[in-house]
Amino acid sequence: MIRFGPLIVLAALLALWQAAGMAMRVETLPTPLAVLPELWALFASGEIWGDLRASLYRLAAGFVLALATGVPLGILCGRSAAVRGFVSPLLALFYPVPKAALIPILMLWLGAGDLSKITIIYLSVTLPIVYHGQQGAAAVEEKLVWSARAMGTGRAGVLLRIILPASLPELLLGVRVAIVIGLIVMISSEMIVRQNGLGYDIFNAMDMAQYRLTYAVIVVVAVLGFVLDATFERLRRRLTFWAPERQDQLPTGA
Amino acid sequence: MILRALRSCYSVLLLLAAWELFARSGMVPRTLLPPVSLVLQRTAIALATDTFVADLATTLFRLLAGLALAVGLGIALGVISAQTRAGRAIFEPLVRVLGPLPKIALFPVLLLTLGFDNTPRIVLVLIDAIFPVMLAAHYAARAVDEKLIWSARAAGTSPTGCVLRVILPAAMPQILTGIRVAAVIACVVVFLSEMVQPGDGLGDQMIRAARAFRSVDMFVPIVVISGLGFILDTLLALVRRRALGWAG
Amino acid sequence: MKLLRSALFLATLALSPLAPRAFAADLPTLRVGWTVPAEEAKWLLMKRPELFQGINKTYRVEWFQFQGTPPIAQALVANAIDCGTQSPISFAQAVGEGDFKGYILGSLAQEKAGYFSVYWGTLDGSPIRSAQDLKGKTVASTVFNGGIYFYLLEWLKKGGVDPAKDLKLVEIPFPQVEDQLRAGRIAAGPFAQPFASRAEARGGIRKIFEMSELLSPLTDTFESCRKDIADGKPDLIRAYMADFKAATKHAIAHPEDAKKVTSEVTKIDYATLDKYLMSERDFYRDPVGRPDFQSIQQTWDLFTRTGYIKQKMNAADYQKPELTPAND
Amino acid sequence: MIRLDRVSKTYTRAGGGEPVRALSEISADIADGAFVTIVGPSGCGKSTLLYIVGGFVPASGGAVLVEGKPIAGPGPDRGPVFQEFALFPWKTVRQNIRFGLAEQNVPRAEADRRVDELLDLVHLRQYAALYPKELSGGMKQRVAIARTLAYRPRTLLMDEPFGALDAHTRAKLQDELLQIWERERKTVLFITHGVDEAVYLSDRILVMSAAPGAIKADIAVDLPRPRRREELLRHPRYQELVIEIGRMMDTTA
Repeated sequence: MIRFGPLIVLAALLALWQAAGMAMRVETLPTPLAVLPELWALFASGEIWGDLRASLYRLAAGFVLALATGVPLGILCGRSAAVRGFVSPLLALFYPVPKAALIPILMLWLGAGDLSKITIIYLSVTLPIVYHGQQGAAAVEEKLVWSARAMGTGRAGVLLRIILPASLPELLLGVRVAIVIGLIVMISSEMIVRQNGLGYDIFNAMDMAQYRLTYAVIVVVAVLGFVLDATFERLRRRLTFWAPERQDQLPTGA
Repeated sequence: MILRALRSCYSVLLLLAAWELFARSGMVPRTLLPPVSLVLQRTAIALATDTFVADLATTLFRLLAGLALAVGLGIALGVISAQTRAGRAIFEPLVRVLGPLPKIALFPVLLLTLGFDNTPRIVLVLIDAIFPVMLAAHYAARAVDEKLIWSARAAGTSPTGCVLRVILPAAMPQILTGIRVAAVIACVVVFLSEMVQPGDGLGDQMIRAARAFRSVDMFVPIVVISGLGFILDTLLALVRRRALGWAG
Repeated sequence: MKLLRSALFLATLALSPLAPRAFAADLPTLRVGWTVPAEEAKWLLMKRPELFQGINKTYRVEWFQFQGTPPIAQALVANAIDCGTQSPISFAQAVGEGDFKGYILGSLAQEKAGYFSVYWGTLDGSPIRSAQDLKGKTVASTVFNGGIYFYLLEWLKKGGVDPAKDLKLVEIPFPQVEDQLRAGRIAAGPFAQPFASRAEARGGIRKIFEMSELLSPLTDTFESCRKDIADGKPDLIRAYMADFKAATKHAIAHPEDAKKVTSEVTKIDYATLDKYLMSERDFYRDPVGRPDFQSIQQTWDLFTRTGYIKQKMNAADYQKPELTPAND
Repeated sequence: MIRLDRVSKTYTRAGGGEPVRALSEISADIADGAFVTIVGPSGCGKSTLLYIVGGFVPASGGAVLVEGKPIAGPGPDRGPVFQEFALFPWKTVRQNIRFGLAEQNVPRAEADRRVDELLDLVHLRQYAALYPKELSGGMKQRVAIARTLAYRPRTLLMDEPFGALDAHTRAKLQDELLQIWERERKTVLFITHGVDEAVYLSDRILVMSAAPGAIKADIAVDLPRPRRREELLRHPRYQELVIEIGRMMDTTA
């Protein structure tokens, strides 16, 4: 039942959409059955792959950068009052800034290509990673650190072998939030500065009044979001199976 | 007191100073990066200008309407779904399917079906901001100590009364945390919606400034919407502390 | 921890093939912005490069799509692209406000007597006939600050309507104007080809005014390049503009190719395009893609007079004859 | 020998204001191989004192000397065992016990032999592959003790190690600890608020008073060893000591 839960919900949502489409009978709300051939054509013609690849490349590049810098920064924040004193106010300042809105400005600096989009994804996803990294590192049981120190572990060793694994459950929750945020920013940035990618596809199809295509790409994005989240969730569980289960954290973000 | 506050956010001051100096150094053209002092000055002027305030009011209306709906519906759906086995069974997969969907991708659908005015933007804010509220309400309601409910039931409280007078207050700390997250999301989303489909509002101001190469004016709406997010977040934090001193 | 490390390793490994393949280093690359409608010449270069002499042989093009000319102007000013579609007014604003330095090198869409002109339409049954009738209504324009936006403002002002106070303007792209009009969400909206033809075929839409009433002949869009690129790499721009001219001529000589490529780019079916594209029901196109500097000057003069352009513009300042397509 | 030389601790409050004195000039000598217990009411600073000896928390005044040398932070000569077990949750029982050996660069084969030895000592051989969250409290504490014994510290610093366990498990672990101690003859500095536990285990009991913590009495436990629970519980001297120290605690609280 739990296993098939998402499938049942999915079927229910599709049925709802079908019913709404049949009731409204307008071109701007095609039914899923009408969208299906369009979806099929997208994959059959191979048209979607280039855009899917372009989008995923930006998301992944932004993410790798964010992990490489955000994880160490977050952990240092959690362990050092001086670093926290420097970084925390900046985090608080940037937290409410609509990052995707910076795209037109970033485009002026970095051009209209991948660089500005990767940068904006990087900026957006780093925030939750740093924040949760800090939370995780700050909450590490002090006695774990003491035990390791008593066994001769040095300061760097403590960060790497004690703090990092001990903050992993919290850190990975941050990454899960970051995935959702990354998707949002990916779509928004591709839509504001259009070259290729799924965001471009959606809004371009809409601007061209290709409504079925619009819905077909939205379906692709929805599936992508679900697959990324579900895949990461499996990885997260495998990496933190040793930690007590937390129920309250499901992804949301802006 | 003020000195301590200033010292506690010295990195922000450092950043602003660096921005100012860099922008004035002549190493970057003014059109790419105007000095921060100019941006703040222009923000102050804008906030005293009728047309800008009208746009601000438009954005604020959409933001608050969407947020209010998200809070109301989110709490109701979250708490009610936590009460029955069927509700819990539906809730989780629903959130797992819809949670990771970047809602902004649905904006075209909203525009197509709801038009170009307030409604699609309010609905976008609603569907984006409802998740943190709903999740917080649902899991907090599930986590309420059963013995609290037993005690209330034993004292003669009806099941509905239990939800209203026991579960809801007990879940309130987490719900308020969820609302804080939702408020910032709402700010971001309403601005994005106005950027993507301009017409009026702060996002529209920004896009128009960008198209007319008024680079200072590009920063002004971003400063204002970020400020709005910051104020909302701070206010909600204050409410949480005031109303829920007991929760720690 | 081992698992985490290997996961990170796999992630980076998986990334490498995702990276878009860089253009071959041996060919110089030009970054070109485009938009819709009426850019068959550029779409032919994009989709049928094999037909032309220079493209993919002596140089390559990296294409960027934009929503209207103002974002292209921004990108040009920001040095994010080298060449792109411009309208007279976006160009003038980029010069005036963005300190843009560029040339006008090729023509895309023009309007003149006997050809199509962008018009604002309303539903047949509506009582709207004049600017006054639009008071209190919601009216659509395409991209604010774009090529046609100021014509609407100008027309409204002439009719005694203050566009800032008397009505509500919303930005809607050309393709959706028809749907929004029929759904009753806007009282009037702009029609350009091919969407005008599609709407006319379905019927029920009536013209309120067209842009040529304000000015004729009139230049909608032209191809513009950054001055530093044109001066610094004249061979690259010369090759591109030679192909541009060839493509313009090809589109006119082989309208079926133009229609096919337009259908590919805009996803509009061929049958619809076949009804008007490259005919007198479409925009006017110069036979060799040469800009009409006189009409551009007229547009600038009009909007300088009305204040939408702050400075005086002189078309002679933006010409580069040796890079501009010459009449055969 | 470990010498506490006028060790004191004051805390400054986060919001400013008067600093709080937690420990005032505590001096004591702890002989090698002795089992010394510190008892005192909760909040008297006995755990803080232990953390200072461990080198985890700096003293505000005075010094802790090991073999005449002042300590500089934690070291493998003083192995802690905490009430909270402090096991690494992402490591198995075996990996936890092995951690200190790896940190000390003990060769692989020797480390494996040592881990097996300790698994036998704390009767956890068949649980070696489990993770901490799969263990009961008593088992966790056995792992923690084994992890500390693994790298052969000369002194065990035990901070209410059995405080989180139920009465039955606590008694069992007390007996096991005594057996281990009698075999290995480590110096043990043991913190508890259980008077009977203190009397049952130690050679010497330091009684602390609260606020600020100071040593109020130093009592030698003149009970025979090896100790057997049933015999000892009936021993009149045992009962005397429990009552006497319990009364002291009441008047200091």
